[in-house]
Amino acid sequence: MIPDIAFYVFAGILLASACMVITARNPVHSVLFLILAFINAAALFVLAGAEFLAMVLVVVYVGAVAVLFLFVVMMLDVDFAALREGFQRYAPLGLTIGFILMVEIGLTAIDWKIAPGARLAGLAPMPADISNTTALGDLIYTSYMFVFELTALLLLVAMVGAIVLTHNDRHGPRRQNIHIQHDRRIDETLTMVTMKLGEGSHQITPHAVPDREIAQR
Amino acid sequence: MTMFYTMLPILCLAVSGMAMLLYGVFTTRDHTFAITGTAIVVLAITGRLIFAAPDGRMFHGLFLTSDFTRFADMLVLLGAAGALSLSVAFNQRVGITRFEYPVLIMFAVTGMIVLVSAANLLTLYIGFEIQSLALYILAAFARSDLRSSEAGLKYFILGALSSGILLYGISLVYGFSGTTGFVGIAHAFGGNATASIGSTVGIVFVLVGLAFKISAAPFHMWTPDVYEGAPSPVTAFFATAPKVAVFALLLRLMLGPFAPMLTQWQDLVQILAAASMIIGAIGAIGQTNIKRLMGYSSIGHMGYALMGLAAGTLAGVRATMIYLAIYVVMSLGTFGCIIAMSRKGRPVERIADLAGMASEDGRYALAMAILMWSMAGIPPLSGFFGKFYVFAAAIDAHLDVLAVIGVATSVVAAFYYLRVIKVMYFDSGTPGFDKRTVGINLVIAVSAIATALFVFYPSPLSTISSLAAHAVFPSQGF
Amino acid sequence: MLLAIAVFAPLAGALLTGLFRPFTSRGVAVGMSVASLIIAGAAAIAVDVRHLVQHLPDHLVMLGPWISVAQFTPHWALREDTLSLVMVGMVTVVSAIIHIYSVGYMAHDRSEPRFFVYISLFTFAMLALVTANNLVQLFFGWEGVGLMSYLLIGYWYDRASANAAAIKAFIVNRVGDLFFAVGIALTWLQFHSVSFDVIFAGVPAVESAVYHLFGADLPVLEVISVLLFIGAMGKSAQLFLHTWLPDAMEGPTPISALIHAATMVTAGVFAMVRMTPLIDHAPVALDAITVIGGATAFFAATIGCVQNDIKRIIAYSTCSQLGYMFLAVGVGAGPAAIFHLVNHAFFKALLFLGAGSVIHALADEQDVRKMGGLWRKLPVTYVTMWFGALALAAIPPFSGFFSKDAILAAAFANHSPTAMFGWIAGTLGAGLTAFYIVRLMLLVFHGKPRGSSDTTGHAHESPAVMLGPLIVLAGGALTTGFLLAPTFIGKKYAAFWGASIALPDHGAFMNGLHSIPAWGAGLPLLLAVGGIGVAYWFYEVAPATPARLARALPGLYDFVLNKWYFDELYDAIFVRPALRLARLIWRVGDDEVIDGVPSGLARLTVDAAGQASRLQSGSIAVYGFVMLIGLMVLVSVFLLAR
Amino acid sequence: MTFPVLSLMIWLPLAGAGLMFIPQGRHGGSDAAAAHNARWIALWTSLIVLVLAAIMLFDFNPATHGFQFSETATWIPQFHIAYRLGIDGVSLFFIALSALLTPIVILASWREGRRVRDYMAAFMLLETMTIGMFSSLDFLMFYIFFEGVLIPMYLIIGVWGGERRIYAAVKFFVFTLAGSLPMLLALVWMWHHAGTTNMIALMHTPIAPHIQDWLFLAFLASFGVKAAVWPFHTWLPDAYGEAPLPGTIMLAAVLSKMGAYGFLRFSLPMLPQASAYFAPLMFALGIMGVIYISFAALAQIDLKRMIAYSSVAHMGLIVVGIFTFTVIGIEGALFQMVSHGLVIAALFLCVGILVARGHSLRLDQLGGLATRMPVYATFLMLFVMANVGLPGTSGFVGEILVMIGAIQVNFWVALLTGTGMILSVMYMLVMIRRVLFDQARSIAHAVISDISGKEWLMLAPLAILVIGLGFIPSGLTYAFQSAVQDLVHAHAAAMLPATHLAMAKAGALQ
Amino acid sequence: MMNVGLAHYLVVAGLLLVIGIFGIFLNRKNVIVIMMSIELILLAANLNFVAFSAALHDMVGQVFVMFVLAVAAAEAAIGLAIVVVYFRNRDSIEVEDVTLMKG
Repeated sequence: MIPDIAFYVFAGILLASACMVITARNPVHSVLFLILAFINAAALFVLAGAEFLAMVLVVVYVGAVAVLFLFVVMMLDVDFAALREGFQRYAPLGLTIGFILMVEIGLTAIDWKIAPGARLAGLAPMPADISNTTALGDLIYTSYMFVFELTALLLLVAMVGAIVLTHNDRHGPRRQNIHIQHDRRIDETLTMVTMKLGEGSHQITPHAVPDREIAQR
Repeated sequence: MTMFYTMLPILCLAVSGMAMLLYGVFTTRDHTFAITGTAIVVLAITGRLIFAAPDGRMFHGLFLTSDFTRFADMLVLLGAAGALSLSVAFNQRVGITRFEYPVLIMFAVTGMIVLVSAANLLTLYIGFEIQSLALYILAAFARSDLRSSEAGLKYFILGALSSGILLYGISLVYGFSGTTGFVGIAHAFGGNATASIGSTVGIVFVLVGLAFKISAAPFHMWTPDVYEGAPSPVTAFFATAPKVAVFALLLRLMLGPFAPMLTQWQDLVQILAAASMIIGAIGAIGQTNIKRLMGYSSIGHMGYALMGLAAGTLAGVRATMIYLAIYVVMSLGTFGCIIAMSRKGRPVERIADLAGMASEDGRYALAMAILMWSMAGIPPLSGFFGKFYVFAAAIDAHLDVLAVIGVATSVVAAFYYLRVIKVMYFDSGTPGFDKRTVGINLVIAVSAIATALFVFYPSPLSTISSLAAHAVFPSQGF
Repeated sequence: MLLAIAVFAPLAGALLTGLFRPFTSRGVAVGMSVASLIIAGAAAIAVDVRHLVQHLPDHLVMLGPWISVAQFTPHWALREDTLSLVMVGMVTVVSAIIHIYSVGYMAHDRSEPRFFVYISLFTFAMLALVTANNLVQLFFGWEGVGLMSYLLIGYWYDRASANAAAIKAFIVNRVGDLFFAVGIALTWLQFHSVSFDVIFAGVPAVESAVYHLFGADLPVLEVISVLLFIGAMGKSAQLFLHTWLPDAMEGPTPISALIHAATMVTAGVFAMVRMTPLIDHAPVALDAITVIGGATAFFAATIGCVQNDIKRIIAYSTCSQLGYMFLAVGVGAGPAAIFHLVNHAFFKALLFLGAGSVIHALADEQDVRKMGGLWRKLPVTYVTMWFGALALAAIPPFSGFFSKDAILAAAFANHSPTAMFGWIAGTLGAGLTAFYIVRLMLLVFHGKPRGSSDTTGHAHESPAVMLGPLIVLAGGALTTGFLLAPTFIGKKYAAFWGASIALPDHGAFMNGLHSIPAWGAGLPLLLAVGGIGVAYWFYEVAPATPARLARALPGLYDFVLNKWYFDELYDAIFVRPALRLARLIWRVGDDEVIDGVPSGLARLTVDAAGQASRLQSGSIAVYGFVMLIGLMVLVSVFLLAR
Repeated sequence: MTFPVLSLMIWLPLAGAGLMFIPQGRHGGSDAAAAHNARWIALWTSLIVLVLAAIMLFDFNPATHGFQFSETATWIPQFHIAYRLGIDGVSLFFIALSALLTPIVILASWREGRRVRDYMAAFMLLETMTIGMFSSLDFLMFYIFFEGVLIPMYLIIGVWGGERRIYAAVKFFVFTLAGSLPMLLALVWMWHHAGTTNMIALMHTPIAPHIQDWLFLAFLASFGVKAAVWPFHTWLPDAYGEAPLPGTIMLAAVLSKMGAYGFLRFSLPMLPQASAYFAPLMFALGIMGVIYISFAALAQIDLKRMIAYSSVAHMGLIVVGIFTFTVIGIEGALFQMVSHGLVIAALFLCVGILVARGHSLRLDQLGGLATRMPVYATFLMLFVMANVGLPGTSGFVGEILVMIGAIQVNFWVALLTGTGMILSVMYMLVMIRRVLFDQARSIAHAVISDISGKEWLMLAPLAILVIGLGFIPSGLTYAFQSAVQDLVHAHAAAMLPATHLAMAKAGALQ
Repeated sequence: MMNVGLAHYLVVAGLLLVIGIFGIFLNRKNVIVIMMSIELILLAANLNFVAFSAALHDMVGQVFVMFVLAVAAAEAAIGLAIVVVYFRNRDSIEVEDVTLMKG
């Protein structure tokens, strides 16, 4: 009884926060709702008997992925004011199709059937005597060692990729380039702006020659 | 020990990839050329090692080697090697010369080999993701180029969506069959109980996830944009290796574990095939950018290849593999020609830029014309044989409507391939392209000659593909 | 051998002239052609005489195989029977005379050798036609004369009118030829041979055979006969297909003589006579021939009465005379037809060459209204042309009398309604014939000169090389009638013609032509004399009468003057609609309708491409949305298909 | 295996084309030198092929039933597809025709100055394809050659063509491709059905009648477009009109025969029931072609297009002849095909002579050439007369044979087919008049000289053949005889009721 | 209130999937939200796996989830890197702006 109620509560919050993720005006709020959704999903995992995974979910997602999202959202100085325009244009059709899809997926849940003998076919029946974490470990480091190694490769790819894409590579140490400094004209360097009161400085137009480009010269 | 031999190709790729990475990181000078060369050599060595791997399932049934996977692996390696040979000059020209490029391609190929040989949904998924991630990065590789980063973004978001769908499908299939091993799934579906709605939906989701990667309509939308935006050698890679790898997997999956449901998913594949052929033919008509054109062209080609899958027969598998082999060769050559299109160091991509090519550089024009004709499926070029075999498979399986659609779209598609030839041969102009490097010339020449002369000796390919197809249908010669 | 020489000498002459023209002088080139014809003529006379004297049986000169496909195996061969030999003799002699005449007439033409090549080839084609042993070889000659007439009519090809006339001649001929060819095909279908002997031998067996056509079972022999007759109508310018003949005057005058006298137009008559063994078993076809022949005889004569072009008058007279010949065939008097044909060849050649002499003298003036009083300046021409005119008018003892009378007598003797129609038309035509030819003679040679003084003033008699032929022909016009009549249509005609001409009812009508009532026999002559009288009255005694008459009957006069409006009618129902149809088919049919389907499809495809690229908006959301729709559709299909 | 004359004839031109592309050294490698070499290589190669064709003609044994000069080699053994060559009386003369015309068109384009190497290579490729097509005994090979023709032809029209060459080239390509792809499906079906693409085997493989109908329509689409049977002809005036003259000659003389050849080789023997069933349709199309196209020809204002339309009109006659299913009709069609090939090639050569002298081809701008170019006029007149089927020329023999074949079917078929006799005269004489006769019109800028020695060399053989075949048609028919008789007998046998029964059974078993 | 079973989990996962998919095409402004939607989709799949694992008493599902988590993290890293690159070029991550290439 208690687990049932817990399921409904967690599932409810999970779905609600998922909805909020996609509808929140502010991406920061979205990330926060995402974290909430993950935590509730972790709770559902626990209810289903996957304690280790629940823990990993919290650690990896909440601790790493969601924070990563948050970082990026913060880092990219996006103007969040104008949001949700053009939302409605495809909404009716989208809702119809989404509804149909939902019904179809719902059908799968209601009419769920497991193939006869599926339980026997399973490669790794859940052992009764050891903890979930041990059982998982047993499998990952034996039968699924190959995949585990591949996953390592995958993470390496991700790492290489992230660095390749975002890391500003400089060939060698930074040196002073006197020619560039000499060649630089005043209108490339300075922009004269008349500031108005109370409007902040964000409207200053970007530099005629971005620093990035100069750095690459 | 047999396990070691099975592991060896993957090890060879992954380890040498890492070694190159380390070398690249720890040397100060630019060694991209050397690393690319090494990568090609490693790919060749891998190819040899794949033949050393024994047949059968390995790693607790996660991984399978057969004639079929070997054949697909070869095509993947070929595509990768081609994309690598094309990359050096191009990357230098547009200023993205970085040693990570070959390394990422090596990793992507590793993922593809895993994908091709997957005998378990888990291996499938990981292999799929390794290559996907590498491809996302490659698409955005020219990171200071807006178009490239946009391509990367589009490809990433839609790719991630598709892999999510794939994963969801896998979960449903797992839930139905209680296992992720292909053999177990086949048993579950082959049992006398009818499959539940859930499991069938799972199959559709898996199909959709994979269809995205081979850019089968209506999951093709990313293709033209990404083809256009990504750096050309990357596009060349996109057009070849991943397509083959995913296709190979699709064949093994649909005709392996999902084979008992054949009559049901056959309709879906037919829809995919028909839609792809139609979109591939029609979408390309208005294009002015040759890379976009090739994007649509590849959609169409995948439609034809899917025809073989839709047939669901041994002949179909054979046809699809022949088609893919021919397609890979043609694509590499075509992209070689596209990469050769540069003026004063800047790549040009408009079809109109080719005007007058035939007068200026007859050999280039001839090669490109051969490839275009072949893509259009005009005999005696190799592209015709691809079409011939898939049509044969389709008729063989009584997919007459599909065959007729294929014929109709061939005509429409021929129209835009012809336009490229028309621009080169009939229009006047002075393209004034830069001098081509040896690597590009080699790729173009080999591909064009292979395409043109295939007609004289087609039997090896059909022999190999027959062997490969028999490996997919163990029952027909188990 | 002699026959082969007669037939092939003109061909050799033509080839030699044509091939050696660049290497020799004009005179030599022309000379080769003329010489070849003289050789041919001599050979022909020799072979005729030999045949007559030795009473050789009919036989073939085999030349070799031609087509050989399945059972369709026509051979090249020369048929040596009376009919062929008569024709060969006539053709070669008349043609040789015309060749000689042409040497003078064409002396000032800039491409004289070409002319001789043409006429020699023309003669060869005609000879090939008359010596054919099968329908296909006959068709070879048949088309050959058609081609050569086209080339000769259009000889002065820089004249628009000559070109038009040439094309018209070929096309109208081809209309007939089509039916002739279908007739050949049908003959082959029926007899499995195109060889005359086989066909004629097979005729009795298939007399009751039928052919399904127009939803009815028609006797096959009738169908074949009618088809062949339509071909003959085209070639011999019979009513409805006659329009080309008067226009053919655009060619040089010797050509007109050749076409009208010896070759071309007589081919139709010859073909019909040749086919008599078959046609005689087709009574309906015979009736048709009779009616068309009679009608043409009368109709062309009426037009001849009012024409003003000297050659045109003679041309319509040819048309009319050919009508008589067909009438003869139709009423079962084949020998009479051939007899008239031979006579006609001489006097018509004479008339044309005479007219040529006149035209030559008047610097190409052809309008009779601008002539007059020429008899002093052209005495030889004048006299000889009278010979021809009287022969044409069928005044004894000139040749036309014998043959035309025989034809009308045979028609009278036949008694069938159609034959009576033919007789009436022919008899009236005889009167008209006399009228118009005498009118011509009077207008040209008598009265005051009406043309401009510088043409009539400089008129002079033609050179001897032209007058010689005229004199020879005049002799022919006088003598052929009574010389040949006993042999051709006399009591022993059957022995003479042998099997070469079949006669219906065992020659009843041929035999009957000597035993018709006197009024029937005399009436044509009476009318002819009357016609001469009227002409004399109109043009010598009271020259104002014709004009008055024309004013009194304007409708009739215009109708006849405009040749019964046949040209206008054909122009309105065939020529102009055809041209309009042609443009319609090209511009609308091809460019819009037939091309419309593929170009419409192409447009649809391009439109679809536009739609597709609009959907390809670049937006990630749209792409995701499309994927979703795809997913939904696939799942739905899968669930439904399940 | 004996001397592989067919293979040699097929692959020699291709080798010649390859030879042209071998770089000829740095110093001698100028464009002019390459062009010069290309010309001579093309000429010599095609002449060697012509000699081989002559050898083949002499060695051909007309009495033999079945195929001669057969060659077999493995090609794609896994699929029971092999390299099979062989000829019978039906294909013999088309090969000879291709071999004869190629040197002539190479001579005719001797002065072509633009991209000579590509040009000559395209024609060499064309020769390979055409000869290959006519000698293939394997359906797949046939298809490859049949379609492969598109490649050189597209380039020939598009690169060296007239003003609207691009439109014409694309139209030609797309039409023909759209036509032939249904045949590919039919080919695949038959391969699937019979298990082989051996044409001889396919001829003896019964097919259920209702499927034959579909296959027949597929073949019709393909062969109909290639042979420009009405209403599939609209690509043709454009293609003929815009192609450079040598290209037009090959199109009209050889390529258009491919379709008709296809009917004879495939439709008739492989689909006898369907052929019989659709024969009335084919007659209708053929007759429509004769009449409709002739009228369209009459309206033309361009010399080349007029001859192009005339060519189509004659194809109607050929179609009628083929579907009479009689020995005479089919032989007539075959004869007409060869004759038409010679005549139409010669006519286009004559057009080419005008082009070489800078004449406009608009009919209202020509005229009066007979005076200045008498020899030319003679040749043109001869070929025109052959075209209208005058007895004594090769055109007549085919025409009369077809008519005799047609009348065995139906009086009206014969009569309406025969209307071509009248209609062809109409437009051909108009053409002659506009070109040769009348007053000379604006030809001030054109060179007026009678034909040169090289032009003699091109026209004289054709003229001799045209006249020769008119008088000695057995020069061709001797070779047709046994092949056509076999064809007709096989067809008749297939139409027997007993065979019907067997067919029905075969259909039921499928 | 009925007993919570496999079906309940599946329904929740299904809804989560649909919400995730909605997030992708209804979101017109911010690419990062789209990436979060993808995380939701992956979560839905994970939920399925866990549920099936429990229902089948089979550990493989959990093993699968384990790896999926790793993949998801890697994917997120790459995705965010690409977004950063894009932002640097464009100074925007609005979805509507990502339409340079189309047609």
